[in-house]
Amino acid sequence: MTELTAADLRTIFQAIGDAIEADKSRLSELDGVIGDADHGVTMSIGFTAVNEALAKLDASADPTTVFNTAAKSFLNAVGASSGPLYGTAFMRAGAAVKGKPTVDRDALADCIQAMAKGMQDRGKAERGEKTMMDAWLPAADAAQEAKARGDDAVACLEAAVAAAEAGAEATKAMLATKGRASRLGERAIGHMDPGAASAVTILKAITAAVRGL
Amino acid sequence: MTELTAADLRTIFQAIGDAIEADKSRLSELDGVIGDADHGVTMSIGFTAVNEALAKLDASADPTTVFNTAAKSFLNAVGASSGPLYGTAFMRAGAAVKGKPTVDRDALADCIQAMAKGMQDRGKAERGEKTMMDAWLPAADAAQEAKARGDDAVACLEAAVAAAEAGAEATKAMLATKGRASRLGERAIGHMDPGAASAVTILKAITAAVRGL
Amino acid sequence: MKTKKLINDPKVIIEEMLEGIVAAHPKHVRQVEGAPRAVVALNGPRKGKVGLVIGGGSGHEPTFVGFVGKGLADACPIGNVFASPPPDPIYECAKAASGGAGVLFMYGNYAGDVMNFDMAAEMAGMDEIEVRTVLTTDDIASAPLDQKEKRRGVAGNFFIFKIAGAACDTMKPLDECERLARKANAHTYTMGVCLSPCSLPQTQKYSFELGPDEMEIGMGIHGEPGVAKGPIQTADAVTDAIMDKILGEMKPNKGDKVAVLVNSLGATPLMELYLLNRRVKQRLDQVGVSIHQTWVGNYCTSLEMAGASITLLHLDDELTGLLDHPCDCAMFRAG
Amino acid sequence: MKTKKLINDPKVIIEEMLEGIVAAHPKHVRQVEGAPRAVVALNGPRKGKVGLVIGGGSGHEPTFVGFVGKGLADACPIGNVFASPPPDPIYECAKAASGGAGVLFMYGNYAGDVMNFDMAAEMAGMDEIEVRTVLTTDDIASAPLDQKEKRRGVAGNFFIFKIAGAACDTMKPLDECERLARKANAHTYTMGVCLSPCSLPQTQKYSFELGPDEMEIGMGIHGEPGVAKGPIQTADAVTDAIMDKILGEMKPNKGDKVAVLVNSLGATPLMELYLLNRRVKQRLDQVGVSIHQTWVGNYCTSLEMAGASITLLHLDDELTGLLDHPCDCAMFRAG
Ligand SMILES: Nc1ncnc2c1ncn2[C@@H]1O[C@H](COP(=O)(O)OP(=O)(O)O)[C@@H](O)[C@H]1O
Ligand SMILES: Nc1ncnc2c1ncn2[C@@H]1O[C@H](COP(=O)(O)OP(=O)(O)O)[C@@H](O)[C@H]1O
Ligand SMILES: [Mg+2]
Ligand SMILES: [Mg+2]
Ligand SMILES: [Mg+2]
Ligand SMILES: [Mg+2]
Repeated sequence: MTELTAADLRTIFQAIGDAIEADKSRLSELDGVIGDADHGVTMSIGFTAVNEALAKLDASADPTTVFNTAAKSFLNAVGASSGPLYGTAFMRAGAAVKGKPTVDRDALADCIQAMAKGMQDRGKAERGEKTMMDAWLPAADAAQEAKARGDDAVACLEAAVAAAEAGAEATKAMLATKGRASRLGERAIGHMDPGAASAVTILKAITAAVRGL
Repeated sequence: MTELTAADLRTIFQAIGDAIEADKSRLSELDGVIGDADHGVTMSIGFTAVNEALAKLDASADPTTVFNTAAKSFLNAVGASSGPLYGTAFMRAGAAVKGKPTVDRDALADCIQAMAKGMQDRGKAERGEKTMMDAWLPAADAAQEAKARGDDAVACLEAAVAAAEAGAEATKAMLATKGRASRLGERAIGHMDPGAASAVTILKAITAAVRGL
Repeated sequence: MKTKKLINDPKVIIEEMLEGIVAAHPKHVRQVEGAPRAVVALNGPRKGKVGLVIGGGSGHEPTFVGFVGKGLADACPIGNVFASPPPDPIYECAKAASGGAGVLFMYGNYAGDVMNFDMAAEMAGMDEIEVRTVLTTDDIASAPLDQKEKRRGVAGNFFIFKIAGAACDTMKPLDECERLARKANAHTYTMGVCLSPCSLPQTQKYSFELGPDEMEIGMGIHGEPGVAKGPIQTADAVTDAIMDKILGEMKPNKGDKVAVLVNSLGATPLMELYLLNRRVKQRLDQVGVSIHQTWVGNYCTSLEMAGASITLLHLDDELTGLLDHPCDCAMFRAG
Repeated sequence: MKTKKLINDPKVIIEEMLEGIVAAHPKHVRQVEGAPRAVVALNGPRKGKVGLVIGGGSGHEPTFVGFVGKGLADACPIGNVFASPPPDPIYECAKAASGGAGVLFMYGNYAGDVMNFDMAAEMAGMDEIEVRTVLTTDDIASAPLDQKEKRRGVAGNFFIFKIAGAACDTMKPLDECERLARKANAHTYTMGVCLSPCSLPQTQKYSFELGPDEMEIGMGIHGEPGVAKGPIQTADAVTDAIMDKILGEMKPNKGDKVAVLVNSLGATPLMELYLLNRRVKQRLDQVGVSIHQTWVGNYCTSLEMAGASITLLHLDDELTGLLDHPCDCAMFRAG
């Protein structure tokens, strides 16, 4: 892959949707332990809506339009916590590639960073609060570092995945201070945050899709 | 035993109560299959009330008073189908021994017949309708026949038990036309009627108690 | 494995429940002095009014006791769980409800209830209280049409009692109240399905068994088996099966009006009931029948049973007027 | 093993439920044209009145949508099961509820709801609709007293929305409506227990596990774990545990008045709720607190979860007047 076209982005969203679909039981079960058991359901509803909306989109749509369409359809299909977080994330990704006909390696890493930043602006969670930020923030940093090292797109994404996985794993040991699990105190310890888990699923799906392009 | 005193009748009611208590899960389970699963509960409530009321009764009370007290306390504690049926049965037993200070062999067989007749007057069920009548009516007849043969009290009761057991067993093959099970049609077939089952339990308890006096 | 319940000693569960009911609804109901199992409406019984006594076993709340109040029932004897009340509290209710114009006994058609209420009616008769009895038989799954008088009374009680209560509250004479109660019963059609069983407080065991994918069609409200067991179906298919049966008997004409009750047997949540109601409306639209009013919720339950029933009341002007008559009960208000 | 539900395609369950709701309550609610997830009171919004928008995830019925109607909420955006509605229907509700005097957003304090309602408030702001937000935080089990602002909103919503709705309906200005809503929230205390879990229509699997003899104390209304798991206790012991905690925080004086809500989380029947209410009354009698009014039933549910919650609203004259103000909603009436 050299540059991702808008069509490639659609392929990636499709890959994310498929991955979430395959993973949704596990995600809901993780949410059942410390939350309300719907995270897999919610993510599945969201990406189904995204891919339906993208399917209706004009073939000439640019990357920003793809991201904005994803943002709106995810948000409106989902609500919940994930809706505003991913809605904002995709909106910011769209802004990050504004005016560009394609997404190159640098822009890809920047997209990931913009997404993480958007989520954080929306949800106000810091690292260590046992949320999806514990996957997305390290992932964004790792992608930036890989980019700075001169890694190619796939390597950037692989670095992001590895960081997200470590971050998600680390949520097990955390007390929650944001989201539903924040009232659990000690009882949340030992369980992975479902939002961090789905972040890993998404990043892995992106990586595999980009690798395959 | 030659003649049953009022005190003996109380002992017998206690024995019935104990036997029902031991059997109540099975009776409720039988009722669960073709009715509303409460027959054991109801019989247990009834005989508990009876024995509580008898415990409060004056020591000089005669057999009729014992039966009437049992009738009222059973009826008022229970309601349901069993309440009016056993309430009427005990009332008729009381009438059958009216004025007598003790219950002899003949009177005992007559009591059982009066009970069965009272139940039938109250519930209007014929033999073959899959109710407790399918145990009580043959039992009453058997006791009368044994009495006519000159059997002693225990032998009369044993004949009643054997007839009730056969009658209860026979309810398995019957369609129900009275009571809750009457809407079941073919689905009632194969299952023993709980009221017939408890009739056997009661008659067995009476027999054992009289044997031990 | 014991079923889970928030209870104390099951021996006194009815007494404790009544204490909780009176504590919650002191402006609506009271217990008769010396007869705590007889519950009376504070603003119901009055001189010259036919008294309405409804009742039956406990475990169906808000049926029966919840429908005691001005404009509906005057008094309600309370039975044990799934057991008819005995004659004494019924008799106490008859006395409390009597305004000298006679008393109507209304209850579901079950052998136990018939025996106990009949005994109480005899007792009341000795006090010169004229008692008429109207049995409810709305469960169309419980016997074929040609044996209508053998059917059980289930959730349709709600409509039938409501109409009778309005007839009594508007000071109609006993004959007329009886006629209207019978008419309401004849115009009411219910059928239900059960998804999972209830358990009695005394046993804390499931009263019957249903396979993991099974439902029971035509279930009674005491856990009595229904018409048949079958695999669980969709909300639409279940509603269609029920509506086919109801409409087949009711035979409404285009332009007719009905009232609808979509009732939870206990554990089935409103979300599912509204799915059923959606399909009820579609089916009624298809045959050109209009809906006068709809009630959705827990009206006649079987403890924690999962499942639902659908009731249609086939209205005419007379019944509509009575249905719209206001009432203000312990657990229900209308108008 | 799949849990049993009367549903059709879970993908459209919310749309179908809304169709059923509007079919049942056409005199109370309608869906906004082009925005079916925005439900509006037919007789609610009007010129010069502060609009009240309440909302949240589905699955808690009658909360939230059932409380839409004259005298209570003007509009309600509908979320997926246990998921905040997205900003669009909230924004549609703000517009529909707006009478030019500002709009109050009220909902339970959950991260997702806060994000979505805040986004909608921004959108409404661009239309010059002044929006104020009052979060409900009545679940005293969900965070310690010194972190009151972190607590969840649960069944006490019912009282808090009722008070706010009355404030709006009596044409008070936005500042005053907001003040009263906050006051109602500050005076409302809820705690619940769960006996068995619910399941989502999409998963048909139990959302969490509870042992055969276990209950969860302080359960959230979405199946979020509570304070602790423990062995099932009697109705009295459970009520005492809850009342100890509530009274400990509320610190009522002798002669104070409260309103009581004993709420089923879904599958727990009225019989059990009234047992709890009996003990609530005994406890209040002991401390000389009188009960102004009691509600018992399914007011804020978690699908088919078994369990119950107890809510006390600590009344003063101002709150009492508003609580008594009549309302006429899709699934609830008072006054
Ligand atoms: N303020 C927040 N910032 C970032 N992530 C959050 C925040 N609040 C919750 N989350 C994430 O949302 C996830 C739950 O999402 P989901 O189950 O879809 O929504 P809901 O909590 O509304 O049911 C949590 O596991 C957590 O990772
Ligand atoms: N009309 C009747 N005559 C005689 N026995 C009857 C009649 N109706 C019902 N029964 C008996 O009552 C039994 C059920 O009693 P029980 O469970 O205590 O009452 P309920 O049916 O009110 O729950 C049935 O098994 C049957 O034997
Ligand atoms: Mg969740
Ligand atoms: Mg029975
Ligand atoms: Mg019974
Ligand atoms: Mg959720």
